[in-house]
Amino acid sequence: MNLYIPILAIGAVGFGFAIFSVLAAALTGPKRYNRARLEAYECGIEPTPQAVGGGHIPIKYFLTAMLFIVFDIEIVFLYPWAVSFDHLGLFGLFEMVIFIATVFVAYAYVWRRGGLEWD
Amino acid sequence: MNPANYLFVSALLFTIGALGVLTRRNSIVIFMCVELMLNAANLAFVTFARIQGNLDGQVIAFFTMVVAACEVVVGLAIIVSIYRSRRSASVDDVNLLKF
Amino acid sequence: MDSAHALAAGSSSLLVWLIALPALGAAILLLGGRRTDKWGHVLATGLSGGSFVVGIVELIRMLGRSGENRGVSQHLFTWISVGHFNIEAGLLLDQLSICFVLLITGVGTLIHIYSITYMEHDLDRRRFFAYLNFFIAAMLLLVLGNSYLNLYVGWEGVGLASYLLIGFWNQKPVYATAAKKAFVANRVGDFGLSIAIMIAFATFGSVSFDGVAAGAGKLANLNSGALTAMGAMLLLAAAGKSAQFPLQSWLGDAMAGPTPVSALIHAATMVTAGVYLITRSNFVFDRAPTAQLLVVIVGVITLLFGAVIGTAKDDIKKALAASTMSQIGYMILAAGLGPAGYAFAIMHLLTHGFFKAGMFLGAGSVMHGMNDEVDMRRYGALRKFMPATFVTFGLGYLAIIGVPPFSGFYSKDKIIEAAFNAGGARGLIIGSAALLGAAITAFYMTRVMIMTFFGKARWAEGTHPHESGKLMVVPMVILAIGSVGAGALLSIGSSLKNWLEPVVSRGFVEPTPRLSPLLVSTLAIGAVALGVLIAYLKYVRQPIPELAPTDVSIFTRAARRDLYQDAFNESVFMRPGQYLTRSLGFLDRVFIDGAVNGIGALFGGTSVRARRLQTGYVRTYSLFILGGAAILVAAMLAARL
Amino acid sequence: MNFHVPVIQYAEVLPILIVLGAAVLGVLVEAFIPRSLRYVFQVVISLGSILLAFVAVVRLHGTSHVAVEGSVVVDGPTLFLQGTLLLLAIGGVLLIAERGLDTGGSAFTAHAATLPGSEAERTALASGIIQTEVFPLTLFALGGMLLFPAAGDLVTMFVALEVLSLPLYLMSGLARRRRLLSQEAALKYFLLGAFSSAFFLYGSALIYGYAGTVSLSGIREAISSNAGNDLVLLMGVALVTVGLLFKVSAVPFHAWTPDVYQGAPTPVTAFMAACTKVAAFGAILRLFYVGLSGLRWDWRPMLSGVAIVTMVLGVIWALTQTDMKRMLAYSSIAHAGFILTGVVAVNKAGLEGSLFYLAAYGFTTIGAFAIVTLVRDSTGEATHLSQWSGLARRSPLVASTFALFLLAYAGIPLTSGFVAKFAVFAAAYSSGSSALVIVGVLSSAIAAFFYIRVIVLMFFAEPKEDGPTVVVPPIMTTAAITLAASVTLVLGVMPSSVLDLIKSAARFTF
Repeated sequence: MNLYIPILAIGAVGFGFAIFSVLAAALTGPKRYNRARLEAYECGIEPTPQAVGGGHIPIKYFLTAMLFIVFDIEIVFLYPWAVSFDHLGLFGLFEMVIFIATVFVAYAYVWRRGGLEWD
Repeated sequence: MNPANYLFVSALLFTIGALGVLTRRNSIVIFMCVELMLNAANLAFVTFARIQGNLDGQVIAFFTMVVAACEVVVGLAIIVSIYRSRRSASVDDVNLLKF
Repeated sequence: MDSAHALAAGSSSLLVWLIALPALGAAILLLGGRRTDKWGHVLATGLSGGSFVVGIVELIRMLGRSGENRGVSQHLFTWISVGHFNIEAGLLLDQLSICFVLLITGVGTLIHIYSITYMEHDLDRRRFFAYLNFFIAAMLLLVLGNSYLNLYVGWEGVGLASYLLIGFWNQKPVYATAAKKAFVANRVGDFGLSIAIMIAFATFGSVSFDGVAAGAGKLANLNSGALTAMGAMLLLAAAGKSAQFPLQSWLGDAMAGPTPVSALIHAATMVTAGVYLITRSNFVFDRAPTAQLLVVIVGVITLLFGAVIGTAKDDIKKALAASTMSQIGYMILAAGLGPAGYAFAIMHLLTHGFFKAGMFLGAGSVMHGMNDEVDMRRYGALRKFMPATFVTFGLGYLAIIGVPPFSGFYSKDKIIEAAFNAGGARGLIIGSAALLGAAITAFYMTRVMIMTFFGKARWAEGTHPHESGKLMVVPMVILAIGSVGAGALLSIGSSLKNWLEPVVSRGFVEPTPRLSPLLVSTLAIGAVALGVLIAYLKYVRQPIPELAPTDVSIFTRAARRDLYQDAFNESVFMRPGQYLTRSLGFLDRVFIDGAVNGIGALFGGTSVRARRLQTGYVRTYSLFILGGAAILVAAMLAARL
Repeated sequence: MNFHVPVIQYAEVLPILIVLGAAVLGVLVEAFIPRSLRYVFQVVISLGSILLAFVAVVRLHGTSHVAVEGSVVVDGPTLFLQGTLLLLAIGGVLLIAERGLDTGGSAFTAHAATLPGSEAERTALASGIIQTEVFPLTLFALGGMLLFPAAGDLVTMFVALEVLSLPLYLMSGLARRRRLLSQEAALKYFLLGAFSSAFFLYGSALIYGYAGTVSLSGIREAISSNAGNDLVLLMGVALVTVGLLFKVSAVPFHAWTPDVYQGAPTPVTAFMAACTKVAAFGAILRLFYVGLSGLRWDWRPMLSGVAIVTMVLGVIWALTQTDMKRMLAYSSIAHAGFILTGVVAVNKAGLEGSLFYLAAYGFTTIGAFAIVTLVRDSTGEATHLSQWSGLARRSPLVASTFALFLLAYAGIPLTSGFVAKFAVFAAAYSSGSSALVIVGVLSSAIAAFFYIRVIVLMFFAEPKEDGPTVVVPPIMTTAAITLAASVTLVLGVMPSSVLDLIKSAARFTF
C-alpha cells in the first residue's frame, strides 16, 4: 500500500510542476507575440527550404518519414521471432510469412501509387 | 534500485504529457505529448513486468510501440493535410465546428 | 375496497376479432389502392358492422355471467420479456370496456353508412374509409388493452387517425394548421401518459391494470407522492385527448375535418378517451385525493369555458365543438368525484355519444344541403326544407339541454346531483357551476336551433336547400332514437350503475344525499328553462343580422375569440418554451464559453486573454477528458472510503 | 525453458480474418487494378466479405470458447454483437458506395491530399475520379470493431481499439464538400482519440501492475483473491474506463462527437455512429461483467453517475441544436447514457437489455443518417433544420420513414426504441437503481420533444421557397434505408424472437 501512495503524490507534484512552469513563464517571460511558437518545430529553426512556394514544407519529407516509421517498426516483431524461431517451428514461420506478406502489401500499395517517387 | 522509482517517473511523464496536451497550441506538439503519455504507459508496463516477475509487460510494450507508430503515421497525415489547407498547425484555428 | 381483485375472470378468443376486422379493412383499402375504389366503402362499413356484431355476442355472453365474473381477457402474445418483466399483449373486456366497444362500433358503423353518401363525390373516398376503419381498430385497442402500454398504443393510433382525418383535405393551409395544433396539444397529453406509465413501472414494476391496481392497493398511505404524480400525469393525458383545460384549444380547429369525422372522433368516441382513462384508473385516483381534486377543477373550468365559447360561435360545427368540450367537462367532473361519479360519467358519455353524433350528422346534412355553408347567420327557416334533419337534430337538442325524459336529462341531472353531494362548500361550488353550465348550454343550443331551423331564410344566393339522401337520414334517425331513449334505459333502476359497480366502485357505499334528488332536478330544469327563455327573447324576438355585429360587449368579444385561449397558449406555453430554448443557448454561450475562456486564460497566458473569442476547442475538449478522468479516479477511490 | 507453442483456432476467429483479409485485398486492388474498375472490385469485395463473415458468424452459433491463447473470446455476446456489426456494416458500406446522390459521383473527395479550393482539386473533380480507398479503410475499421467486443485481454482490446479508430480518423476527413469542416473533424477526432487511448493504455498498465496479467479472467481471479494493491487497481479501472467511455461518447468524454459527426461525410458518420457504439459497448460489457465483476460495488456508482450526466446533458444540449447531424450527434450521446443504464444493472437482464438496445440503436442510426444524405440542395446536403420544414409535402415517404426513425429514437411503442428503453430500464429497476430509471425516463421524455419537433417541422410547417430537394433514393441508399426501417419496425412489433436469441446468447465465457 505505502509503496504506491507516492504515485499519487508524484502525480500531484507533476501536475503542480506543469502549472508552475506555465505560470512562471507567463509571469516572468516577455509578453509578446512570438511567431516562432506557431512554427512547426517551435525551436527557432525555420523549416527549410523556405519561401519558394510561399513556405511550403515539402510533402515528400513527411511522406518519407511516415513510410520510414511504418516499415521500421515491423522489426519489433521480427526480433523476438528470430530469437526463438526454432521453438515456434512451422507455426511461427507461417505466421511470420503472413505478417511480412501483409506489410509487403502496404509496400506494394505505396510503390504503385507513386509514394516512392521523389518528384 | 527500487523499481517503484520507475513508476514515479512514468506517472510524472504521463502527467506532463496530459498537461502538455492541454497547454500547447501546435497540433504536432500536442500529438508529441500524447506519444509521451503512451511511452509513460510503456515504462509502467515494463516496470510492472519487473515487479511482477513475468514478461507480459515487456511484450505489451512492443505492441504499444507498434500501435503508437501507426498512430504517428495517421496523425501526421491528418495534420499535414490540414496544415496545407489552413497554413497553420495551431489547434486554436480549427474551430469552425462548435456549440 | 378490494383492489387486488383481478379484472378478468375468464377468457374469450373472440376479442381479437373486434380489432382485427376493422384493421383488416384498413389494410385492404390502403394496400389495395385504386382497385378497391368501387367496393371499398361497402367492405369498410361491413367490417365495422361485423365488429359491432362481435361486440353484441360478447355482451350476450357477458350477461350470462354473474357480476364479479363478467370480465374476460384474451392473451395474444408476449410482447416484451426481459428478465423478470413481461409485457403481454393482451385484451381485457369487462363491463366498462363493453360500453365503449358498443358505442364505438355502433356509432362507428352508422357513421360509415352516413359517409357513403356524404363523401360520394370525393375522389379519395376509399382513403377516407380506410382511415375510418383504422380509427375504429385503434380506438378498440385503446379500450380493450389490458395494460397502460397497450392502451398507449391505441392512444397513439387514434391520435394518428385523427391527424390524418383532420388534415384529410389538406390542400388548404388552414386545415394543415389545425392538424398541427391537434398534434402539438396531443403530444403534450401523450407526454403525460408516457410519464404516468413510467411512474407506474418505476413504482409498481408493472404496467398492466391488474398489476398497478394490486400495487396501488398495497400502498399504505393515501396520497402517496407516486400516485398523486401518476394521477396528475394521467389527467394531463386526458386533458390533451379530451380537449380539457388547458389543452382545449385544438378541438375547435379540428372541425376542419369532414363532418362525419367530427361526429365520430371529435364528439362521440376519441375525445372521450380521457374519461375512459380516468375511469379505468379508478384504483389510482381513489387513493390520490389531491389528483382527484385536480380532475374536478379541470372538469369545472372546462365545462364553463366550453359553454361560454359556445354562446358566441356562428360556425355551426364550432358551436357544437364548444359544446362537446363543455359536455366532456361534465364527464371529467363526474369522474373526478370518485366512485360516486364514475358510473354517471360513463352514462353521460354514452348518451352524449348518441345525441352529439346525431347533431353533428344533422349539421353535416345541413351543410350538405347548403353548399357547405357553415355560418349559421346564413341559415334560417330550414325546418320546412329539411324536415328529417330538423326532427332528428331537434331530438338531439332536447337531449343535450336536459329536457326530461330525453337521455341528457338523466345523465346530466345525475352529475349535478353527485356534484352537490360532494359535500360542504366544495359541493356547493361545483354543483352551482354545473347548474350554471346547464343554463348556458340551454341558451347556446337554443340559439343554434333557432338560427338554423327557425326565423327567416338568410341564405346566400343560389342556395337550394334539400333533404339529404336515405343513407344519411337513416343513421340520423337511429341516433335520434338513441338520444331519446338511452338515458332512461341506462338510468332506470340504476342499471348502468349496477352494471359498472364491480369494476369502478366495488364496495362503495353511497352516502345519504345532502339535497333531495327532486330538488336538484327542479333546479336543473329551472336553469334549462331560463337559458331557453333568454335565447328565445334574444333570437326570436329580434331579427338576426347576416353579419356578426361588431358593437358587442367585451364578453361576447372574448367568447368569439375562444376566451383568448390561443393568446393564452401563446403566452403560457409557446413563449416560455421559446425563452427556454433561447436562454439555454445563451447559457451555453455565456457559461460554457466563459469557463473555456477562464481556463484558457489560466493555462495559456496573456496571449490567449487577448484573443479570448478564438479559444481553441480541442484544448477544451481534452480538458473535459482530463477532468473527467480525475473525477472518475476520485469516484472510484471515494467508493472505497 | 519450457516453451509453449501458441495455438490459434482459425475457425473461431474466421469472421475477423475474413474482413481483415478482404481489407488487405482491397489495398492490393488499389495498387494493381486500373482506376476505372476499382469501384466495382471494391464494392464486391466489401459486401462479399461482410456477407461471408456473417455466414461464418452464423455457423459459429452456440460456440462458447476462449480462443487464441486467451486473447479472443468467442461466446454468445461476441457472436451476437459481431452479427449485428456485420449487418450494420452492410448498411454502412451501401451508403458509402452510393454514387447516385452527389453530382460529383460520391460523398468522398477524389484526392484527400489536394488542397481545398486549389487547381489540383478542381482537376481531380473534373476528371470524375471516384475515391475507392475508403472501402479498405472501412473494412479495417470493421475488423477492429469485430475484435473489440471479443477481446479477452486488455492488450487485444487496445489493439482492436486502435485498429477501429485509425481508419475512422482518416475517413472523417474525406468529405467531398465542406472539406475544411471535414478536415477539422478528422483532426479533432484524431487528437482527442489518441489522448483518450493513452488513458486506456496507462490504466491497463496499472491493472497489470495489480494483477500481474492483462487477461480479463486473470484480473477477475486476482480481484477475487484480493491479490495486490487496491489503489493501483482502482486508478487503473478509472483510466481504462476513460478510454472506453470516450468511444461510446459518454459525458464528459463526449465533446468530439458533435463536431466529428457533423464534419465527417454523412455515410461515414452513419457507419461510425452505429458501429463504434456497438463495438465499444461490447468491450465495456465484457470488461465490467467479466474482468471487473468482483469490483462492482466500486465501479457501479461511478458508471451510474456517468449515465445520469450523459442522459441529462445529452438531451439538454440536443434541445437547442439547429443542425440535423449535430442534433443526431447529441442524441447519440444521450443514448449512450441510456445504454449505460442497462450496463450498471450488472445482471443478466442488464446484459440482455444492453445488447438489444445496441442492435435497435444501430439500425435506427444507419437509417436516420441515410435519410440525411437524401435531403440536398445545390451545395450538398441540407442539414440545417429550417431547410427540412415541410419536407412531407415534397416527399411524404421519405419524411414518414424519417419520422419512424425519430419515433424509434424517442422510444415510442411499436418501434424498436421503445422495447430497447424498456429493456434497459427494467434491468436497472430490477437491480434496484430506481433513481437511474427515473432520470432515464425524464430525459427520454425531454428527448421526445426535440424528435417530435423535427416531425412537426417536416409535416406541418410550410416548405421553404428555395428549400432543398429530396433526391429520389438510388438503389443502394434505398436498400440501406429499407434494411434499417424494417429492423426498426420488426424489433418494435415482434421483438420476442430477437429477445429469445439474446436470452440464449447473453452469457459470457471466461
